[in-house]
Amino acid sequence: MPVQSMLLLTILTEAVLEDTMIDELMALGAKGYTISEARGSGTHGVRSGKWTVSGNIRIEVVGDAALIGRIVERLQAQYDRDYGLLMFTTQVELQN
Amino acid sequence: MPVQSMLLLTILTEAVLEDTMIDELMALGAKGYTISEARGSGTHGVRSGKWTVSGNIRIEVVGDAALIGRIVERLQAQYDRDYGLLMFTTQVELQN
Amino acid sequence: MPVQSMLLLTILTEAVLEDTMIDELMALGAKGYTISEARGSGTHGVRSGKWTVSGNIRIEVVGDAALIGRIVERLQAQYDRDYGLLMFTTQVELQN
Amino acid sequence: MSIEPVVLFFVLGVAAGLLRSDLKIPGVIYEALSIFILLAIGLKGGVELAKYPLGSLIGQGLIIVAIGALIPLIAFPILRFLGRLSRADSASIAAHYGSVSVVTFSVGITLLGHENLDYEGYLIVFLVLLEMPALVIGVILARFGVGPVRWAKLLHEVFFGKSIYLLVGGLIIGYVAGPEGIRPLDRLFFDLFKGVLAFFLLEMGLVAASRIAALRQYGAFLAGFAVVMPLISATLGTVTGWLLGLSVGGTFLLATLFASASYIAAPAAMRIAVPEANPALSIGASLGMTFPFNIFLGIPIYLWMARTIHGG
Amino acid sequence: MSIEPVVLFFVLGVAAGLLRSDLKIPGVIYEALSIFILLAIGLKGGVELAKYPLGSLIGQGLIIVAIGALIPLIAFPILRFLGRLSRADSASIAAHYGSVSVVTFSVGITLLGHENLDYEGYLIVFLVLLEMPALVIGVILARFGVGPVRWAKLLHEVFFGKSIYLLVGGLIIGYVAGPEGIRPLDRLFFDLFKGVLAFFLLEMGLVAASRIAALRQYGAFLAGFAVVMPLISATLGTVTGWLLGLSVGGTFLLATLFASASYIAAPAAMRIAVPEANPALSIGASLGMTFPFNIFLGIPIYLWMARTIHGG
Amino acid sequence: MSIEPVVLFFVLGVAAGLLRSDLKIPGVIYEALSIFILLAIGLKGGVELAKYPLGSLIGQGLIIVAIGALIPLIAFPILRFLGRLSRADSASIAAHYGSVSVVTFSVGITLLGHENLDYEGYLIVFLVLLEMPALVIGVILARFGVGPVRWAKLLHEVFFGKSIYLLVGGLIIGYVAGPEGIRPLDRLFFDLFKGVLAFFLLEMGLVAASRIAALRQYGAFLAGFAVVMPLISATLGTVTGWLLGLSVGGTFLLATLFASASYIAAPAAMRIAVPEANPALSIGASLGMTFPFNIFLGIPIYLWMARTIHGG
Ligand SMILES: Nc1ncnc2c1ncn2[C@@H]1O[C@H](COP(=O)(O)O)[C@@H](O)[C@H]1O
Ligand SMILES: Nc1ncnc2c1ncn2[C@@H]1O[C@H](COP(=O)(O)O)[C@@H](O)[C@H]1O
Ligand SMILES: Nc1ncnc2c1ncn2[C@@H]1O[C@H](COP(=O)(O)O)[C@@H](O)[C@H]1O
Ligand code: NA
Ligand code: NA
Ligand code: NA
Repeated sequence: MPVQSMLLLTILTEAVLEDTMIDELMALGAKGYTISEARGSGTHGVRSGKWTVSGNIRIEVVGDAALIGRIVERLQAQYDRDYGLLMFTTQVELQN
Repeated sequence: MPVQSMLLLTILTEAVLEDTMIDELMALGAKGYTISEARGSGTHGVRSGKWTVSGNIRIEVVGDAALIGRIVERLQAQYDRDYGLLMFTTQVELQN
Repeated sequence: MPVQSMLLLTILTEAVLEDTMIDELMALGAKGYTISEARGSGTHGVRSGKWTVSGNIRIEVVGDAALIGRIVERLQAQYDRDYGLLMFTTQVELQN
Repeated sequence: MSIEPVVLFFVLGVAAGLLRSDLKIPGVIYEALSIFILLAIGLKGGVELAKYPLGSLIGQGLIIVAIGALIPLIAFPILRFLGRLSRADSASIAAHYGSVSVVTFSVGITLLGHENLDYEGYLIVFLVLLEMPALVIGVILARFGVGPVRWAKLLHEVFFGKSIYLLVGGLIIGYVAGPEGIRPLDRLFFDLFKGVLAFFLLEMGLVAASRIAALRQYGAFLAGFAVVMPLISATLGTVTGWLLGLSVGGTFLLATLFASASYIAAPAAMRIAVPEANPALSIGASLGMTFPFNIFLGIPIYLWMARTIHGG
Repeated sequence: MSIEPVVLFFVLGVAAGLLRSDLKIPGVIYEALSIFILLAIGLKGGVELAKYPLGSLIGQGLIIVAIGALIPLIAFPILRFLGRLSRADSASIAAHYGSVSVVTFSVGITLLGHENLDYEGYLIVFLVLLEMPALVIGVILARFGVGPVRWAKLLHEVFFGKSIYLLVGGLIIGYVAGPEGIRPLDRLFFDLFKGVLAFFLLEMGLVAASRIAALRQYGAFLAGFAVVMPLISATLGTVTGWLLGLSVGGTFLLATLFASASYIAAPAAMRIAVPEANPALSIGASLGMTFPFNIFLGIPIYLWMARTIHGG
Repeated sequence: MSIEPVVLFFVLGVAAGLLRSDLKIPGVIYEALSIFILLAIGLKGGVELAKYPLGSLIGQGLIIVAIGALIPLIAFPILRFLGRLSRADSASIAAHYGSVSVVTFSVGITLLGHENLDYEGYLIVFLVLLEMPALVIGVILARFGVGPVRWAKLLHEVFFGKSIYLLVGGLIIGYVAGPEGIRPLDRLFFDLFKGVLAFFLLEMGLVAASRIAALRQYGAFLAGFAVVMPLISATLGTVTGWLLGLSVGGTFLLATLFASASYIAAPAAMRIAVPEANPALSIGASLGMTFPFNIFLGIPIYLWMARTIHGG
């Protein structure tokens, strides 16, 4: 398979949203996702990860610009005001 | 040290392969690697991380294009058909 | 909000430095950070994560080039000689 | 009255947090301990429940739940009009105070053991029954004439959220298996209960310490509310228990249940149902203030209230 | 026969999974509990083993292992020719059913306690001996005339994989230390065993729920196999135990061992040795179907079989 | 003297590491177990302490701490001039050997139980008192005339680091609550202690196995030091205990404390305070060599020494 240029979207948000986010991603057409535990701090204050309600997750989705655009738009409209949320994209080369 | 352009290879695969993968990377000449726990979903179905057999790991290797190329080639030939595996590269600037 | 080009600094270092690093980042003006557990290997040997003293953490900071530059300079001067430390930056597009 | 040693572990945790000790209890251990506590309480309740005719409890149950549902309705106007908090925040905090805390309840039971007082074992069932209505009322208060509610998601979150699920699951297993069937599990679930509670309080202390700062930021009104509201609820509970003819121990437990504020089920449910409410406020008040108030001062006061109303 | 309360925890776990409760037992707790169970079983076996002359067990051991090795050889043609599964899948599933399940065995022991039946303590050794041969046979079946096998890696995986390693390690420590030396550890490893097993079954239920869907996808044949195969194996075990002169309890345990299917050691070993086999099939069948079948229906049936053949 | 079964778990762990078994105890479980052990030891010490007049212990305490402070001062010149290690490494290793190991101490207490020997319960206090001075001396040795010290950070790390914090916290709770108050917690903290210690030793074995390689790299000198130094310290402890009029058990425990080397508190403190020291050296020596030496050979030797000096 030739190397393919894609976008990697990294979403940092609250652990309590895990199920909701997966549903959103799948509904918007993501082919897959990867989740890992994180903790941190931002405009919504310190999220120490010391107990579930205060933990963050990192969600990563690889996809084309259209998919990533749809996801960003939807999540920003739906969650940005009320929840800790940071999203950024990187250019990646898919290798397999 | 001047900033150096390098590739960061991110490998998402099954936790059961951790030891095997480390052996492969070292044999191919990687100078280091970083591993963290993950869970996710892709063409091989949901990998919930609820027990070991269903957990994923994220392996990250920073290296030059030649090393990363060797690793991608080898892992794709050896594991791509039978295991959950996603690999992508990003351009990174080494800072130290 | 228009998409904004930023740098993502990834710091891989020893878990024992977590508090110290957070203090440094905040003092240098970071607006936020994200931390997750990791294990790995590099010039300072294998860090298996099997117990606290041998664990790594991944610290990620999104910021402009000036902030990231200050952080890199400070951490390199202060910790690079004595601690396991790897830092690299990626170009990212902030989405929210 | 001598001090219950388990609460000293809470102090140890708070002090560790304030002194910036590097002590931390890993999140997964916290989760494992809460699963343990919820299951153990449920099992105990189920075994006790089997001793009473179910039918005779239904009437009492309805009365207690109806009176418990008053608590968020009392709390909401205080927060909204006296405290001038936003509608969402008032509703969310009211829901936290209407719901209950398993750990506060456990400390209450522990005290009864210490004082050699009996209680009606089936009261554990109310731990389950009282957790939910306040959350539903909180959402109604937040949304009334304002916006849509994701009821399906909310009700699922409440009924199949892990705390209710494990309490009810434990209740059923305890009820079905009975004291004989549960005996081989006693060594884990009952003998170790108090030790695990001590561990858990250590962790709660660590978390509470990190909440106190958030609370300070919101000033005296919320801190005052966090002390006065449990006293109001406990009074309601004491009178209800006495009118229903509960024993001294039972009256005390009902007062403690009413006085306790949720910090496990409610925060998760409110984060989904009323996301525009600021969780720092509600968790700061319930965990940073009301929880320590209850285990140190409230619980002895509620016991005194129960004894007094029973003429002891 | 009354129901064993520990299996109710499995039901609780399955229901949580199917109802999409947010209950989850963190992965590391699952790992810690399995280390506990493996060590405890090993220690118990070692203490028992010390009571018997080792020499006299060798003959019996060889017979039991040889007959146990028949199980994957019976399962493979059924899967391959009746079920038309691929060679790799047939071999991998056969290996799962030839190998054994520690938790099923533990539920069997628990039932014997419940029924006040004795058993030959050294049977725990067969838990260790029966785990391995089927895995090796599975790989041979998969590779026969087809491709190369990474034997070194596979054998290492089998012998030093954590389940065999901890069982054997516990056996040796129990054997060396004897009942007296182990006594101070009893409070952790033996008194809490059943409670921990309950916790573990809760977790197994959660995992099994997520496997049932995968199984459904592969249709009736595999589901049927997952019920019939343990009955065949149990019959083999019952006859073997009876011919070898085991007690009723011992015969029952051997039948249970033969009937149980692996879902800890085998999946990890097969993922390395026969990666082209689909793990959803083998784990779906062994954990989603055979495991619950065994603990609810199989185990009572095997006890009835053991009693019947002994003329009870 | 028969072997203490708990140390067999250490052997099991080392073997698993060397044989590259996939056995691993998740990091968070390790953390939870160390919190348990530290709290349990502290509680036990506090309960014991309440039996003695505090005043009478102060004189003894000062003497023991002063003599304990000699250990890093003896170790430093040996490492620096005989071993030709760098100033930073010599100082860091000296600090590890001057400080103490909770697990080694626990194995010592376990042996006393095994041998039916009494000991002065308040000795647990010295576990706390002896942990700190050596760390401070180590930093002074490393920095003397060389560079600045982050004293504030270091002292905070030492006093509020989790090991001292939990030991002291447990001591205070045990002292305040007394034997009666602690009784409901006994089931968790005391009855399970030895079993948890076994688990912990399994984990230590796994970690130690990974350290042995690092040690080999630095040659014979350090390996020799790791065996001779504890013998020197134990002799110092035996004589001190005898002169202070401790019982045989107490003398033995003091010798064991002096002989033990830290591998929890010291590595974390030295990593912050003397970062240019190589942690592979100090942890390799203390955990890879001295710890197993102590639990297998040292502890029996120290018991023999205590009995001999008491004329037994
Ligand atoms: N500048 C940043 N760099 C890295 N991570 C960040 C940054 N800002 C926020 N985050 C992460 O995103 C989460 C939500 O951010 P916020 O919505 O700003 O509270 C935080 O808890 C952090 O984990
Ligand atoms: N589009 C994607 N975005 C992010 N992660 C993915 C994606 N696809 C697959 N993954 C990750 O890679 C693992 C293996 O992928 P697969 O081989 O497609 O099953 C999955 O379990 C996910 O953790
Ligand atoms: N080439 C590499 N690729 C990925 N991660 C690395 C690499 N080199 C070092 N690391 C990570 O950075 C940490 C510190 O590196 P070092 O200072 O080289 O020991 C290691 O423990 C790894 O987690
Ligand atoms: Na309440
Ligand atoms: Na079998
Ligand atoms: Na020492």
